[in-house]
Amino acid sequence: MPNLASSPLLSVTDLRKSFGGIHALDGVSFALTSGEVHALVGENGAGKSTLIKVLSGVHMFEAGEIRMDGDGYRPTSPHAAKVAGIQVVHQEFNLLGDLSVAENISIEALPKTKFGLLDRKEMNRRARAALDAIGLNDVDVTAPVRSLGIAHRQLIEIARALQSDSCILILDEPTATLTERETARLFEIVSGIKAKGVTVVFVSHHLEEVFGICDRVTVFRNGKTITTENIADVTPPDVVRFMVGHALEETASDAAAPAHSREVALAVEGLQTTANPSSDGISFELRKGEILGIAGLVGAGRTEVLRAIFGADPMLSGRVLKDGAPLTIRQPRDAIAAGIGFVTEDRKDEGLILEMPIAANSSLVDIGTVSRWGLVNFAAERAMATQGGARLKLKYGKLSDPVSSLSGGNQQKVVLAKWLAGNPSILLLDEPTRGVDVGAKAEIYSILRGLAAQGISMIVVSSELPELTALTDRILVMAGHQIQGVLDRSEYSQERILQLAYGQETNSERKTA
Amino acid sequence: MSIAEEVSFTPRRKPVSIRSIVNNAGIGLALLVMIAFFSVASEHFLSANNITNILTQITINLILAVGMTFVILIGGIDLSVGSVMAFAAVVAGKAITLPGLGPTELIILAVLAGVVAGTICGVLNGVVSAYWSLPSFIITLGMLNIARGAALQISGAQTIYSFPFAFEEFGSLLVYGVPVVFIVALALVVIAWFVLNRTVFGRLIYGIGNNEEAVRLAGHPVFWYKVAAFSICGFTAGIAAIIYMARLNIASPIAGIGFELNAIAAVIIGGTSLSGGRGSVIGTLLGAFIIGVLANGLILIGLSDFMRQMITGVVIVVAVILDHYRAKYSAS
Amino acid sequence: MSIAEEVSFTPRRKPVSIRSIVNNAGIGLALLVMIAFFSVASEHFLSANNITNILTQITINLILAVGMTFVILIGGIDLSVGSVMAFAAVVAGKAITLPGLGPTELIILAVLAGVVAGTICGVLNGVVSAYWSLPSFIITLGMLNIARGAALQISGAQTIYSFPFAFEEFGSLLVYGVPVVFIVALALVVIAWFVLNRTVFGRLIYGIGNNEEAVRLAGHPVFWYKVAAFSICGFTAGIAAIIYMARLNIASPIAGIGFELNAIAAVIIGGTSLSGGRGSVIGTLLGAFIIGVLANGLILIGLSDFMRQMITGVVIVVAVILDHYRAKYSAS
Amino acid sequence: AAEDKPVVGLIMKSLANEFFQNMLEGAEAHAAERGDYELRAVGMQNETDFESQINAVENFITQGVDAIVVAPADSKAMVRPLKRAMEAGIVVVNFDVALDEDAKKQQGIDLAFVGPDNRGGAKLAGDALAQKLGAGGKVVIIEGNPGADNANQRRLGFEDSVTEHKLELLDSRTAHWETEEANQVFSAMLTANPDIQGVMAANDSMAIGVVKALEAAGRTDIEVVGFDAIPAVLPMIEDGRLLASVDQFGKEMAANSIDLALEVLAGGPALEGWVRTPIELVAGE
Ligand SMILES: Nc1ncnc2c1ncn2[C@@H]1O[C@H](COP(=O)(O)OP(=O)(O)OP(=O)(O)O)[C@@H](O)[C@H]1O
Ligand SMILES: Nc1ncnc2c1ncn2[C@@H]1O[C@H](COP(=O)(O)OP(=O)(O)OP(=O)(O)O)[C@@H](O)[C@H]1O
Ligand SMILES: [Mg+2]
Ligand SMILES: [Mg+2]
Repeated sequence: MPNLASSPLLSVTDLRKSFGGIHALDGVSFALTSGEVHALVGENGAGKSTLIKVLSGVHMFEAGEIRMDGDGYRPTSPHAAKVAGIQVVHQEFNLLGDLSVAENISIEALPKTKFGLLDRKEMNRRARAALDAIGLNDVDVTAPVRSLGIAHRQLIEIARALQSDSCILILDEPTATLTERETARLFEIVSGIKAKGVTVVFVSHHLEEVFGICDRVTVFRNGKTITTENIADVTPPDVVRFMVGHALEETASDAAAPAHSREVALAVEGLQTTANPSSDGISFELRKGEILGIAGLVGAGRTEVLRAIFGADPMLSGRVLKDGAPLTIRQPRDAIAAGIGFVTEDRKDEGLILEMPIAANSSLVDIGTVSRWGLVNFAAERAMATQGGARLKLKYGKLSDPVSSLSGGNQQKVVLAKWLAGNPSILLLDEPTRGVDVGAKAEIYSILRGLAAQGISMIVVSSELPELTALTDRILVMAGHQIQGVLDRSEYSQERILQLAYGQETNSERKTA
Repeated sequence: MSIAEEVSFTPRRKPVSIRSIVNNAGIGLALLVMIAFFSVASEHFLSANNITNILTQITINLILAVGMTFVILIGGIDLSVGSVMAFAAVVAGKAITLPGLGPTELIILAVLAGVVAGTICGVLNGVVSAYWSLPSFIITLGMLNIARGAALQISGAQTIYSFPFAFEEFGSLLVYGVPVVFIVALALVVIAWFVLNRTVFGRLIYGIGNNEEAVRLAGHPVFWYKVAAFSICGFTAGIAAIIYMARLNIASPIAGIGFELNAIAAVIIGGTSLSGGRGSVIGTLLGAFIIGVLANGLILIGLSDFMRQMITGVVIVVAVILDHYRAKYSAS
Repeated sequence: MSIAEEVSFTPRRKPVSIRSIVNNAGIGLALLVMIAFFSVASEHFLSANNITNILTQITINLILAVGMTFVILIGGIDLSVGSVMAFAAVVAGKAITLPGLGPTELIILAVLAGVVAGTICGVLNGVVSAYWSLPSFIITLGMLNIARGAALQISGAQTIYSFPFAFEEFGSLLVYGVPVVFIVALALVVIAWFVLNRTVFGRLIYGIGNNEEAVRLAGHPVFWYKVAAFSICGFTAGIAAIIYMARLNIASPIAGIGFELNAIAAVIIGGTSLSGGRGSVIGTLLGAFIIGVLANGLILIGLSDFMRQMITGVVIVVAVILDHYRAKYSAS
Repeated sequence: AAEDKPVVGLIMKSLANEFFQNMLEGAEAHAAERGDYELRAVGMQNETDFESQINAVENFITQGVDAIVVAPADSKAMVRPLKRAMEAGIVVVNFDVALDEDAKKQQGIDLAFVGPDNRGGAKLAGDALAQKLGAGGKVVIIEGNPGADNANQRRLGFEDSVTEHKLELLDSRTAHWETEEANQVFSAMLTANPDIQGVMAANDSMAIGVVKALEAAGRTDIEVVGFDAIPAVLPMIEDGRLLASVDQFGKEMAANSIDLALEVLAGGPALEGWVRTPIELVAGE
């Protein structure tokens, strides 16, 4: 425990910041002490990321005061914040897709030779070391970032932030896309740098993580800080109560009995993807009304499978049968016509049209039902968006606001709303609750379960084991682009799943041998 | 909906309709400044005759720019419109000078021929660039050469002339001082506005310009939408060809050189983003006016040609800078 | 590193170095096909003289395209290079025909004057577009008019001629059959390649084209990098002006019309993405060769002017389609 | 300031072209000298920008000028707007390039032409080349912008002299009036036809490009003729790199046309037919 009595390293008093009429920060006060790990929690749109952007010089604040080491602090640019010793991993990625992993990691201070030229060797060496440190030994540092999956990108962002020495490291939902393995590794690193006296600010919607590594927690609600507590003094339900203003009713997480029928809704046979033609092919069945989870470590190939089924990427071989009849899916359109929906993992690049209004995004898939003769019926569209938003507790200003003005978690809800509007009979969900807060997550689970009860089948890819165990009827574990095993609900256990997820090496060796 | 009820935000901005009007009117400020200036600087500027002139003079650029707006909104560009216009004009010119037909048939035939010729070029642009996902800049640069070569080849590099009287008349017809050809252009603007703002097609045009992948994953046939955008641009080039012929009474294979830059300029001055997804055809209308008023006004105040060219450059730049500040202040 | 040791993945793709070479050589396939075709179709094509001709003729386009590569890599575009080249040529022409100085002084003065004039235009393009974050398409379109007007104004629309003998000689000097002016262009390519790939500046140019915001968040002065890219483009336009003068022995205010499209085409045919962040100056070199070889070869095989123009368009399109397939197969 | 002085609107082609720039300077000097009329001159953006000439006519009608003196960019497109100007009571004089006879007939107007004979001028240059080479000489033509009237006229003029002097025409290509393009195009033509003996370039800018290509190829045995006699080629004519060029006296042409227009304005008789202006072959001694 750090000495909480010592004078604060950074203190924020009654900070205010608004976007147009929205008060994103409406009186935020908290303090950071040297060498602590400080959690910021709050519902989606509570203002956490906005505070971080103010601290890191992305946004200017309107009122209030920030003091750092006792002096006034008002960063006018990201550069100024860096000079002051604040390093940030933002919630939305800031990577350069066509540049190499190494270049991305060193982008802030690319190493130079004594002639002032780029020192590639040194750059690659540093990147290698940085990646090894966070456990990414399988990534080639000279590969372009564009070719990596979303979790890898997140880790690269973290590796980049760890490059320069800082006195405050802010991590905005770094674990949202990570699996246990990476999360554990990240926490080891956090403890390491904490030991060196660096203060870490940590944002997460996973309270177990907060309780696992943080010393103190500050709770946000509606742009205000409600309280700052020592972790030792509170319990997770307390924190949730602070967040939502009332106790969260216990949603029946384990109540879900496998109510699905034996009827097979979707069968995948010998599926090989173009990204990994060397695999033996994936085969599995999805029953009517079943929620099938897919677990695996980062890069296990889960996203690939969903994309191939949906026709987002071409399938190399294999077939997909729906209700016993083979489907020809060449493009997403065919899949949608067959009643399949796909919630993609990367909302920024694949899910949303950021510049367009919330309403237009919610109706993007099912625009047919809110239009006639090719003309958009705006009233119907608004109704659809209002309904979808209400169902998912979307927090927004107006339906005509661009989606980019929403907080990260609320953007994710729009992606969900878009696919739910289409009433698919099969729904593929890739990290469906990425960045969604506890309350809304429970809400989403109950919605999904409700859909399953109506006979809709789902495949959920998630890096959160609790999510999979709470939500699914069966879990399929993948590693190295292969299915390692299938677990029924009765067989669920963290150890078992991880064992299969890690078991890739022995298994594949056995197979190729 | 406990949370939603608890939290009530004051609206962050003015209602969209007004905001979008302000945004559309964006460059309007620069236009107003220009009009005010020229009205003072030249007694002739606001004369009825001169206004008629200006309207006639922006017509062709406006028509091309309307089609160009679609292409730029999906994040493409069409460098071929000038050549395609010449090609369509030559085709229509060949049709309208066919022997042995009555004037009405000839006119109908020519209009059809010109519009079809233009549209086919647009379809080709669209299919090739969308099918192979190639940069439309290069594909339409290819078409620029192909269409121009074809226009010269078909016409034997000769200007085609001597059209039916009614057709030639049409080009200079006025209705209460407003040229009929301008009314045609304005009708295209209105139709384009309607299509872009009220139809599913228009919505997805914007969507593709913003995030093509998201639209594709939402199950829409992005390929066909892109082809459609280029086809519309080819179609308007065909219409422009007909208007050109009616107005100049010739079909010249070397017409329209450099028109693409003017059309693109109108679209971009009008606030449409060259990277797609953002903009409006009302902005395009204003952009075309800026260019037209500037060209007309600078001649009226008697600047020398070279000064005029320099000032044109400066004013275009100043106009977008002005628009930048307007957008900034209207946002806050 | 217990966990890390447990898991070892096989690398997903071939090593980057080879892949990037293949990518750079991309359009090379199309170039080889073209060269093979013309060698068979015309006995003269591979003659030493003709190769010298081709090298001479792609020089100016190549020089402009090298600067353009920087601008396009940051996601911009520079439409003004042709006009800026003419402006720089006129300025240099005025300088080199000053009375009362010796030839060496005159030449040095002219080279400096031309290069500075070009660079100033580039700096202006960069500052205005980066400071107000305005679309460079419009800003440089403005500069296109400004520089052309200025060139005409300064020269009184007269061609400037009669330069020092040594300067005129330089333009047609050969070293083992290779034009010295081409060597200059090649040197620029090498320097640009080096800057883009081996310096921090170069990597950030790519970075800005990829994600400007991310580079800004990483604390880099994006504004100045952008200004630098446009300045480099202006600088190369200045160099191109000097080469133009040395080669043709005149400084014409109407030189360079339409050169911007050729330069942009070379860059894009060379595989650089118009939206920035991806591409290489080696590609630009190949793109310039494609355009130059095509222009030369089609005349040699005796096509008529109009057919030639059409075929040029078709070949440009086919070349990028070919490149598309090459990229696809080399990736898998 | 616009008292009772008559206003003359002068419409030229692109002033970026030296020929028209000189013409403008001549006209301005003339206006200053006479002092009894007001000159308003406009050019156009580029040679194919026909519409801007029509716009200029419309603008002049709006401004109520007394006379329009016009060098049409297209001999057919300009007929109708000029007819409208005449109907508005404006005195119209056509110079430099003649309006198309058919088109005039069709619109029912009769308009005189003041100007040189482009075709005849080109033939002069061609004849000079033919004389040098003798019958059977192998020549090529570098044309102006295809589709442009003066380019057509000049090509026809060259072809006239090819036929008349029994030259052998190897190739004929456009270089769009441009030096750089002429240089490139001709270099390739020379490679393809190494036995070329003479070149006819439709303007001097292109002739310069041709001369440079010859120098680069080290050929001194090929004769070149140009057109326009711009100052930049005079040294070339002197030292024999260029055989000849043709001077159309553009400087005086506009001024003379304005004089004629003012005469009609002052009540003189309407102009008729073709008022020829001089052309002259400029050749080395
Ligand atoms: N650029 C912006 N323009 C307009 N509104 C914005 C902008 N950025 C944030 N907001 C609004 O400010 C509020 C706070 O957002 P913020 O991103 O800080 O939430 P958060 O606590 O980080 O949520 P999450 O957990 O979902 O990431 C939200 O209502 C959001 O819509
Ligand atoms: N578009 C792509 N191009 C090339 N490689 C890709 C692409 N998408 C993913 N990969 C790579 O394929 C492998 C499998 O990725 P996939 O996204 O399917 O894994 P995942 O299990 O969903 O993990 P996560 O999404 O958490 O990264 C990873 O190594 C990833 O980097
Ligand atoms: Mg956030
Ligand atoms: Mg994934």
